[in-house]
Amino acid sequence: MSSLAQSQLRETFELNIGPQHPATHGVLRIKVVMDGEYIDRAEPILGYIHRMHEKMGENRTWNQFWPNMGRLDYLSAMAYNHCYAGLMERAAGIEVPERAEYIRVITAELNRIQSHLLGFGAYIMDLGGFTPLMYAMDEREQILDLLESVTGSRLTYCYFRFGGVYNDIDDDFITGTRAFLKRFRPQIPMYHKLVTGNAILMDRLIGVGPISADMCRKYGATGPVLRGSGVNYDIRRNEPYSVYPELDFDIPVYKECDSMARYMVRMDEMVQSCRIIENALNKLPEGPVMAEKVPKALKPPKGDYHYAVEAARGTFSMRTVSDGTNTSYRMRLRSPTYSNVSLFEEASRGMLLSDALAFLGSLDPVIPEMDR
Amino acid sequence: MDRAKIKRELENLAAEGLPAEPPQEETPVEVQTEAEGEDKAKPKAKKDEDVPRKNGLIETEYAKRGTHLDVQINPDQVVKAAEILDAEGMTLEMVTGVDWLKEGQLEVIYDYSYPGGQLFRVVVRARLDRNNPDIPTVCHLYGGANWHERETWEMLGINFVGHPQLEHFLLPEDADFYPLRKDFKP
Amino acid sequence: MSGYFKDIITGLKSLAVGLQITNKEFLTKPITLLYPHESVKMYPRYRGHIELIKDPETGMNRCICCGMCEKGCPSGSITVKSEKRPGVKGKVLTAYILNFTTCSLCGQCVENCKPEAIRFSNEYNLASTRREDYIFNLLEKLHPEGIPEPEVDPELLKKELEKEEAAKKAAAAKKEAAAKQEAVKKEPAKEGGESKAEEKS
Amino acid sequence: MNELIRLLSYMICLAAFLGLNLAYLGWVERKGAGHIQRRTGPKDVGPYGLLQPLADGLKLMSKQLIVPANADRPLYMCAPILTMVPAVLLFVAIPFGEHLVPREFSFGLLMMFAFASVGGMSILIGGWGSGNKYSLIAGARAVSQNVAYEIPMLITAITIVMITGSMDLNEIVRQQGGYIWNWNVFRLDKSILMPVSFLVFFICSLAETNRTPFDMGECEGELVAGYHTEYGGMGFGLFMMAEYANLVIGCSLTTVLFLGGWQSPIGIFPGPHWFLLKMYFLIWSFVWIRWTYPRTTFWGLLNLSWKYLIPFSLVNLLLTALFIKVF
Repeated sequence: MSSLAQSQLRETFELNIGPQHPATHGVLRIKVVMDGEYIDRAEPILGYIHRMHEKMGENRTWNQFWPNMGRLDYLSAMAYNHCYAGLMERAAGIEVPERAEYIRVITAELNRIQSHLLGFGAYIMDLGGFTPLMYAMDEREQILDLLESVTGSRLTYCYFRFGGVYNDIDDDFITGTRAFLKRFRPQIPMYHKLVTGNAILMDRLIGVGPISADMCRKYGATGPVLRGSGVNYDIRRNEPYSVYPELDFDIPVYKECDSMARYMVRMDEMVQSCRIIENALNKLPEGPVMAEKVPKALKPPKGDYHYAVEAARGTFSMRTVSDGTNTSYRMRLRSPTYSNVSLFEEASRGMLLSDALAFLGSLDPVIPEMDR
Repeated sequence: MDRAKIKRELENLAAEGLPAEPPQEETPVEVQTEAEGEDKAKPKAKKDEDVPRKNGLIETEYAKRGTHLDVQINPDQVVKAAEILDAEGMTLEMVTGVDWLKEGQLEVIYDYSYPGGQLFRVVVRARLDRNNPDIPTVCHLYGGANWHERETWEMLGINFVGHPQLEHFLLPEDADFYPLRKDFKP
Repeated sequence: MSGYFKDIITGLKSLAVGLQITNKEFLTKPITLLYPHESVKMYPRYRGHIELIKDPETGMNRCICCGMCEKGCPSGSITVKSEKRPGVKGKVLTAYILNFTTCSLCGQCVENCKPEAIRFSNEYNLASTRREDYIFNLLEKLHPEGIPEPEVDPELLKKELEKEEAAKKAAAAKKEAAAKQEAVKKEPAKEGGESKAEEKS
Repeated sequence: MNELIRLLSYMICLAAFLGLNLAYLGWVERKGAGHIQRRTGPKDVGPYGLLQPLADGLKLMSKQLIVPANADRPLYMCAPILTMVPAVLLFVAIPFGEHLVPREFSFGLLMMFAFASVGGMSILIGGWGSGNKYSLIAGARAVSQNVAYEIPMLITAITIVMITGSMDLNEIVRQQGGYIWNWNVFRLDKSILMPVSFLVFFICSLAETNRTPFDMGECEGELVAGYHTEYGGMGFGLFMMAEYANLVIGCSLTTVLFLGGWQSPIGIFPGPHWFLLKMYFLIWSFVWIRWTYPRTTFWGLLNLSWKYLIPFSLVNLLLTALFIKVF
């Protein structure tokens, strides 16, 4: 903390970062009490894009809730689709054909790369470097084109269905994905050369925003934030769902606990996602992509069900309470950013303003998912 | 993390909160499994299910429910439960509320998971009176509970006693309704 | 002190590497697709707003007006209006209104459609400043030159007419019978009533 | 009378030169940024987007000038003009060619530095006068940044003065005549640290002109748009033009002090074309740097100045003094 902050004669002022601010990526508002350039207290204020998805879940049939899943985290919508599909399949006891699961994994991982690419680009843009964003966007467009050719939409996918996926992938998609991987792999070392190795960036990220593993645990932070603090926790490994146990990949973990570690986890995850996709493409079995005998009006038995997946930003889990009808009695969405950003208040105390925004960017918040 | 220890301690905790009558641990388990195994087309044991669950611990099947342990305790014991789970290195994933309008109760659900390798999920639930929904906060143990509890208060009107900042969060500041309650009509 | 100079040298080196990369990119060709001048390649699975499918045989839509799309829509964007016409099998679609302002392109309607009467269109460059422009009547969109009248099957018409006739007759007969019965009923009722009154008095 | 006509024609020529530069540096920057980022940059307005600056100017001029409610009105209004004045004024002393100097001062270098510090002042006035907290922070940052970077810049300039024994810019250029090794950057016989001091001066001029990676005054990731957050229309336009004017000045000064001004590297055909070539190369490197690097933090910026640049320039000063005394 600054010597100013400790002295008696301190004068603080309030600064309102957001809801419209270049660094908050959407409509997050942070009320900051500043002491010169230092942050005395920061309080995130949410709800600017709150849409009450949970109530919507109570008013819509299970099938009708699908489009909502793409609109939580618009950057990694596939993982959210996956969670809902998994949840209802668990609740109703639907067996999913293997091919469908492989397709789910391939699309979800492509989506994860896309999300991390944008996260990376936007993060560097927060730090003042505009060019990496454009390079990342270039790669991202390739992924969006691939996904569009299968799902029909570019961002808010509504592709999975209870018991499978909406439609099968074709050879064009498979060759396109392989070509993309071939093109994308050499890009990551280029990013590392251009961005990660840059002395200015290292100066800005190393040692900024330390979050200990215990703090992550107390706040329920997950995803790259947790893995950047040295905890090897990934739902794909620790609570295996879908066909992830059959695939070959590593979980990148960094022990430095700072913004750089979180950034590096994301970068390494992209490489691992490439591995997963390649692996899954090689193993892709033939067969149907929809389970037979999926009732049109799903009525899962009474009780409550829980399902968790690893979205791009951490653990996304859903808890639904079913009362045996065709709508949910209570639908609870646990979004990773919500927990990740909740530690901002404590962690940002005494930080420089520019460091705090670098730290916030390293949490990679997606506001619509946070507000739900 | 010691699964057996958590189970034992939570079992004891749930038993502590029970009224004087002897705790019947076996019956709820049966009901649960019966309900699971049943064909969804014909819900036979409907009569039994409509009765709110008794306090106590149920071992649930992960493949069907997504959780391993399901504990229902008295509201004043949630802090104790959180202490037990915190000591074992569990993390609080989310806090949720459910409105049981028919029973005149509100339910608070705490989802715990273990971030250290093993797969272990615990659900702690407590039923409150709908007219007097007070429950102690676990904010001092889990910082992350702050926002979750605040949201639950905002959406369902569950009053977390001792919470540092029960203010409107996601809803507008002048919202005087609880939208996730079942009797809420917009 | 050696760390001090090492920092400077590695730092300057990393900066030089960055400049090299951007210079290389500067010299390569831009990848921009100049949108209004060039158009985007559309994928066959692209999900634009829904549209009715023209049956190549009849030149009509395939909608049977079951209303499944309307029911399945999470946002209530679809309104199907239909009526019964003489001599035409099933109901006739008179208007298929899609409120595209609320549509989330989830595809529930297309999935729910049993006769496969609707599909996603490839239209993506919709632009307007008025809300009303997004309330489409898909039937009009399908037949921009004017909605054709459904073909009348003479046999069916005959049959229907006969049926109607028969129904009319039956109705008339029923009416008569009913009238008769009522007349019959009324009297005993009257009597009953009277008798009741009598009893009461 | 002759002198008056000369001055008048210089004024007109300078105004034209300046106007063209201010307009087209923006275009260069956007086009450069575009191509660096795999894009095309401005393209539609005129051939290669060459009329884009005109369109931008028209747009800025047609906008309403809005004074925020809690702004200090006189300060708010005069700040953009105040940034522009020193930037334009400084062109008087720059020798474009041997005889192409608007006014030869014997203390041209001193005048340069004197007026350059007014620029930082006007940023503070603009930031303060806006009545916006972001602008205020930006203004405070800009001033301390300018102060911190003027020290190494001045010290480095003093070494040049020691070598050349003159403060007249044209005289400094004249002494660098002949071949490329006579340029001050490569004058290793005067001080072996000369290339380093060129680098120091270059970094300082980056910082003085508020360019990335040192754009603390307007870092949009933190302070929205810094000191010109509240400015719209031509107020913003003036700030932007002043930035480019400062860019031209900074690059001209570096060219004059280190790269031999209008002197030719191969000894033949010296003249303004060499000056412009060198200057535009430096400007391009500024643009190039801007679209390559992220921004430093404020602390990093001051650290760089106090821990690296100032010690280096001081050592360089001492060494130069020693060299001159010994040899």
